[in-house]
Amino acid sequence: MSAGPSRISPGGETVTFTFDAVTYCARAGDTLAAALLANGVGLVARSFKYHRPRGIMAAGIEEPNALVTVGEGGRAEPNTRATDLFVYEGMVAKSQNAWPSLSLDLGAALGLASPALPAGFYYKTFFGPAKRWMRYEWLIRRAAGLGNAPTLPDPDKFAQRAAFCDVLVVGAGPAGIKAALEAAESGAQVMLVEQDAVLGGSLHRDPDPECDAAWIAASAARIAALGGRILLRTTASGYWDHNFLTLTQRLAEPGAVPAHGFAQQLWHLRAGRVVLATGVIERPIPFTNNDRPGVMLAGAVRTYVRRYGVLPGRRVVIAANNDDAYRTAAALIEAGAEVLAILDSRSSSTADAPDGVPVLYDARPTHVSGTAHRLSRVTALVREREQSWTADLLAVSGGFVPVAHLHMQAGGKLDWNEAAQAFVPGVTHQNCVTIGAAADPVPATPAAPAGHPKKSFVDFQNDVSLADIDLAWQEGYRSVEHLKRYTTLGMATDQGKTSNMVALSRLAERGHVSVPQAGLTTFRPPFTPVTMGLFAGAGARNAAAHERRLALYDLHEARGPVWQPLGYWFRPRAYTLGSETLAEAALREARGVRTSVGLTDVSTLAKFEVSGPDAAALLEIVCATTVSKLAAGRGRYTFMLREDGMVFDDGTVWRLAEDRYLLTSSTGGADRMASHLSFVRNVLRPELRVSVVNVQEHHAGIAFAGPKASTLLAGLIGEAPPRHMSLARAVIAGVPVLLLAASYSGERAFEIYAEATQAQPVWRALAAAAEAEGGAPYGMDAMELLRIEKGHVVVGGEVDGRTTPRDLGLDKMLNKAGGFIGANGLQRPALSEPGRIELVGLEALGGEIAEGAMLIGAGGGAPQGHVTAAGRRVIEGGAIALAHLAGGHARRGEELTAASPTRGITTRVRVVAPHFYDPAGERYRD
Amino acid sequence: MNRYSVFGLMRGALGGQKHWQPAWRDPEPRASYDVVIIGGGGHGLATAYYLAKVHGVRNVAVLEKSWIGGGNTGRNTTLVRSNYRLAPLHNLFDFGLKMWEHLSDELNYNVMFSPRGAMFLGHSDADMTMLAQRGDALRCDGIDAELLTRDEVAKVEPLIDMSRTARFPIEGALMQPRGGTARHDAVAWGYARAADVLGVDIIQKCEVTGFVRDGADGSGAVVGVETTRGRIGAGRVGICVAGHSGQVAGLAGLKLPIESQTLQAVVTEGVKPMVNSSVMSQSLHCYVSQSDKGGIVMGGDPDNWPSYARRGQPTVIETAIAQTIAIMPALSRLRMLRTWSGVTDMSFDGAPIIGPTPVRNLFINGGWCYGGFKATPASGWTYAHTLATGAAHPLNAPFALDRFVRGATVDETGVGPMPNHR
Amino acid sequence: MYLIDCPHCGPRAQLEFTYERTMDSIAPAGADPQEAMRVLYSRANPMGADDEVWRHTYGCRAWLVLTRNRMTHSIDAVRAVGPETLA
Amino acid sequence: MTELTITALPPAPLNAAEIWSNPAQVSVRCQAALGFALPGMGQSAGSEALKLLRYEPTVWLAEGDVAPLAAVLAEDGAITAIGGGIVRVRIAGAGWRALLMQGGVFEAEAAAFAPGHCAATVIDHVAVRLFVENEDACLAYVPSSYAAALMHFWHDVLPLVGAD
Repeated sequence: MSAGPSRISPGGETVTFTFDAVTYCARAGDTLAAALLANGVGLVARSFKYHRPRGIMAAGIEEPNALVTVGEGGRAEPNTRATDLFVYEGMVAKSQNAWPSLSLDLGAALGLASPALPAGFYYKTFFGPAKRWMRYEWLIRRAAGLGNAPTLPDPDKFAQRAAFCDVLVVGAGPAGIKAALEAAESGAQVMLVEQDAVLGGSLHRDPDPECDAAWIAASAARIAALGGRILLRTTASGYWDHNFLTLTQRLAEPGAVPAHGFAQQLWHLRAGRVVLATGVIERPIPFTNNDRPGVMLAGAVRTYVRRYGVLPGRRVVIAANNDDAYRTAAALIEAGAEVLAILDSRSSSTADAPDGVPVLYDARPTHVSGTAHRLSRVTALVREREQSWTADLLAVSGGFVPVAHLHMQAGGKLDWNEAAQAFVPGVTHQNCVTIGAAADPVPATPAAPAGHPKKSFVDFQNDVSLADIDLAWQEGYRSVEHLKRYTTLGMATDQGKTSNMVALSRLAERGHVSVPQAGLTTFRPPFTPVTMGLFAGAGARNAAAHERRLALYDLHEARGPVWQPLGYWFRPRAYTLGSETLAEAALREARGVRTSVGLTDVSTLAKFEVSGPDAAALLEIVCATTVSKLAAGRGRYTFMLREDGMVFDDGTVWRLAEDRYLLTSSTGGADRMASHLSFVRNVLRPELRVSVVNVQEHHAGIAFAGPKASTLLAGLIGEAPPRHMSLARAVIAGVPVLLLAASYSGERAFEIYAEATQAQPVWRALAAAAEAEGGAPYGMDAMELLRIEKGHVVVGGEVDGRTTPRDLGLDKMLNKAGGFIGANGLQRPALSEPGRIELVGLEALGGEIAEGAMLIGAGGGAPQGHVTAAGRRVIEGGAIALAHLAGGHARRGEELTAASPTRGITTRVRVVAPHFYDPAGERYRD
Repeated sequence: MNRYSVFGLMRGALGGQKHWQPAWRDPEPRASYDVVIIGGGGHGLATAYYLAKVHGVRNVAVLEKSWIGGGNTGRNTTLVRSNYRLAPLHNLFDFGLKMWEHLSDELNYNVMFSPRGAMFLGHSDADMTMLAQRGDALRCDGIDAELLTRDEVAKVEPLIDMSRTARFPIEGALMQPRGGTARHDAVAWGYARAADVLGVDIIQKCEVTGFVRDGADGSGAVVGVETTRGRIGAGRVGICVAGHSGQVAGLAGLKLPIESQTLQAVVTEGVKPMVNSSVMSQSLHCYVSQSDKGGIVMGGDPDNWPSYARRGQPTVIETAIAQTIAIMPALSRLRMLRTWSGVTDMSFDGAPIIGPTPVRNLFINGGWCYGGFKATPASGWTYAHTLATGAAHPLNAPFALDRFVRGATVDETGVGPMPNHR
Repeated sequence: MYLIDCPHCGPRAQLEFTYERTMDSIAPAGADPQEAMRVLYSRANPMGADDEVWRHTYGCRAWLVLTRNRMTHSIDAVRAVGPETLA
Repeated sequence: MTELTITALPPAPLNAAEIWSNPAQVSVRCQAALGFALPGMGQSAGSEALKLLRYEPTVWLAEGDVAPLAAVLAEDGAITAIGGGIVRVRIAGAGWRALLMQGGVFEAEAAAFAPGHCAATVIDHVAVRLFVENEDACLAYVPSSYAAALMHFWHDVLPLVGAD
């Protein structure tokens, strides 16, 4: 492999990479774009809509054309800008959106149809039924998109990290470095971030003897010595509220294998002050075929020559409306190229052209021609007369657009700078300032485009031409937002970085108004596209939701249960034995509880200790039942209402001591209940003398239930256990425990609470005692069977947030004195109108009842309710269920159909009371 | 007006497409209208269209303070479906879904309704039971819903992580085959063009700054609006301004059960097809689909505190993206191209508010939360009925403003009056 | 991501806080049921500043009242609510 | 990578001491009975037998023997045991501050977050309470159910500490 043919001083190529399976050499520090230019590769990509041949236009992140897919497998990154990708050994890059190959792309035939495919053509055709549109859409979807979709999971990780600084400087060009240095010297903690791989910015294009490489290095060292932090390959991509910024840092180049397994890091930065030294982006010029390989931005040409030692063309024409482009002529001459002419659209200029370079004023390019790979001819109107040159490069400069994206993301306004024909950062309410070229762009003079509008491209990637903008105007899409949406201008991966101002100028021209009157679009995060995995961080693997683990996890896991998610918790669903199915295991476990004894982990229940002289007063605001009359050592069922009167949680309340209560409520509502209690205590009733402490995780809880539970527990604690709804303290296996004689299953039962760190011996002792009597641990499915048969409601099932205490048959328990939250809401008239959804029981008249099935009346029609929980009589068998039914309380004995069309199950059912087992509660007595 | 057709485009190919006329006029406001609709989003424009088309009320103005379709119509994630659990909701939305199926022809404007299927993933047996319940409710009311097995889910979306060890493993899904996506801007533009043809005045850059009331103390019926382009008389006035409902109703002294919050959305760079349907998750709160241009469109929970600023909070999207990648890991290396926000009108039961206000001749259509786009045709149709007749349409009757103090809320998620808990 | 100046903890990131409701949604104690429901379901929802109840849920767990502008997102005042505390 | 160890410590007696009235007088009583006043927000105080950490305006986390504290609180507050639900994780080594910036939002790198100081925050979606033991070690009080997941996260991001 030889040195690149376009390299100014050959040699030094040490890195090899492939592009479309051809191996090339590059110099360390080359971008892919520089390396391809050095190797004489002109055609790099195809455009989105018409598949037009495209090369490299820019040298920075604004590049609209040269997009490639880099990397392989799960690391492949489609749509990567060749100008923002530093070549590494073994890099694999591929072109996109071309078939069968980049050179011979059959998609380019679409270009022939382009006269019939103007902006928004799809709104005007493809009518007929939706299914017909889907057939057209199938084709459109395959033609659209750029890179191939990835199919593999990402092998790399992404980190997210917080950071704080006094001063953030964005952009390490000369202005940014000076600002960072000054801030650091003044004692501020500084961060300087630069999206490039090196510091210096424009200095690599336009050297300054006072800011040479040594100065850059010394400045960086000084900033670091003063405690500052300098991050390269780091883009300030989002500027949010209160000076919070998201910085995206590449720890490895796209597609490369990262050293520590982390491909990128997202910085969540809070800055005291933000200094934006973000520079400018050069404006292209519209003319016929201005999108061809060989038409480049003048500043980019200078960058390739001076920074990368690559000469993108040897016979060059320069077209500009400003002085800056003259410097490109100088750089090209230095590098040995021939500059055929400078076409200056202005009528005069004071800029100095290098000796021998002709400057033609009032000159505008009209069209270029060449092959898909390179340019051969440039034609211009010079003082309204056509003139042509044989040239292989046209360097263009239509002026400069300040990079005001972050300023605008921050909520800042833009001001119009007439001299530069550009919007510059204006006022902002965040502590943010813009400096350098972005604040003070080079003057440039507007010039009317001279080419054919249809082939004069504005948004290169999306193939939006001047003609498309004109059509949108003609059809009334005149607001800039309508224009963008109608033509797709500015919607491509470059988000209009090179096209927005050109389009706005055209809009202003058509409307005979000034550019600021024509409008302005809003810049939103991110500044440049951000890898999704980075925004997900560690959450990409756990959906940003850690699993919560039970204190008794190891003991359950040893039994190999089927685990069941419940919120973020995982609880044993059933402890299947041998070849048992889940349903068989659940029924066996439930029968064990009905006939002998079982134990289950109830640790996840919400638990609060409420203590102090006003503890009962607080609880009587939160709970809709009476609490203060509860004797010490006793407990009772309770439920809580929202302000609108709907039941939102239930549980038990226990008087542990004279002024200390334990309140339990549902697992799923634990966080909500914690917040609710705190709100009531601190916001509504700050004067109460009460302490509320969340002890959900402090106690592990084990329910021990069944006809043998009381006897077995007596054996373990050496005394008679507390009677139903009483509590006692005891010791099991040497561990102090709190015994609450409560039953969810309908059997004589206890909830046994031990400090979670000491709960394992308690479980072991209870399990051993149970198993000696033929009992066993039971899981959530058995618990569900037991509670359905008993008719206990559950939050998320019967308690669905739309039911009142009366709907659930709980109204007799309401605190008659009122004063609880929800008492006002319950007074609303519609809550006592007939026909409300009410809780009932159902018995199947044969077959199974599908949980969730709709209840249909004898006469058919719309559903009148649904099955909230389906189970079976644990001992006798036979399908039963709890259900919501319109006017249900008055419909006992009625026969209905429980229909589940999605599962093909239809069952005849009879409405009964929602208590199938021991309705008198006799089994609670010893 | 030119009729849109493939022949028109062919003809234009020869003449540089110079024959197309403006899609809608740019009229000066008249002194008064029979009906003034405040808000030129999809809902307002659809209302105007159906007022003219169905009720023959053509002396109608749509007043838009900015440019039409620039609010939530142009900012949503374009999902269209009707698969709500509660009957008043699914009846209304399915009425709309049936209209979507013919909307392009109706408007002679391709709104690109693409019924590629709307799929709710279930991550546990409990999820699947809830989904079955929803599906059963739909099917019993004649609306399509199918339970999909794991294998069927994998067939529709091969890139979903089907491993049992996934943090939120896939147990199946509820699919509404008739659901899908549409082109949001086209809905506003299509209704605008069709309404314009029927004589409706669409007046952009016209902000309503107050109401003109009759009665000695100015507290009587609304008889017109004050605007930045002068006073405009009106027989009836319909508010239809989504996130700005509270502000506009406030001009008439009303306080609504609505809080405005920010909802963010995200789109990636375009790639070739990889997501075939609209995928939503029952346990997580993310949704994802792919646009015809190839961008993957995603969203999650709202920034659930009040804001009108259309400036989002980054960690909210970080969570939504994390959830989406956990479901579809191949999305990791795609790049987020753009984020944007809308101001959502979060009502206090999650359902819309359509109907009269306590002020005579003033009506409201709002509170669509983050789900209004798919209702556009149904919202317009029923609101037009209400504005034309002064009475509720059977489909919007359950959504009257007084339902909150009466206790007749339509609370799909059952979380009650705090929108940030939803 | 706001920076909220918690009276107890100092300036902290919004991620540690949760929004609960507006002050204008809380009926005075002793309001009659109809008035309480009217307050619950009526929000001024202004396009400017409003008083909002937030909680430093993942910090000191205290409740705060923020005066916050819904257009600019500037937080003009933060007030602690709750029982008397030790300085 | 810097040397950093992440260790779950054995369970400790942890209690929440909540004061609902007269906090200044309680502090005076505390000084008299235990030899130290109640610490202010984000501070700690204590003795060999009992350490008080203040994460909340009205609640002090008490680590150690709280028997004498009950008398100090008297009618102005109450003590509730919470130690079963908390895992103490010690992060030791020079890089602990950088590690705690990963997945976090709190400025653990601030010099003001000095030995003896404490702060409650959220790290990788988990509510944690931090206590600076000394310049080289920080203690994190983590909800037990999340402890395994959070320790896994810390080990995962360890290679990034010191990599900036």
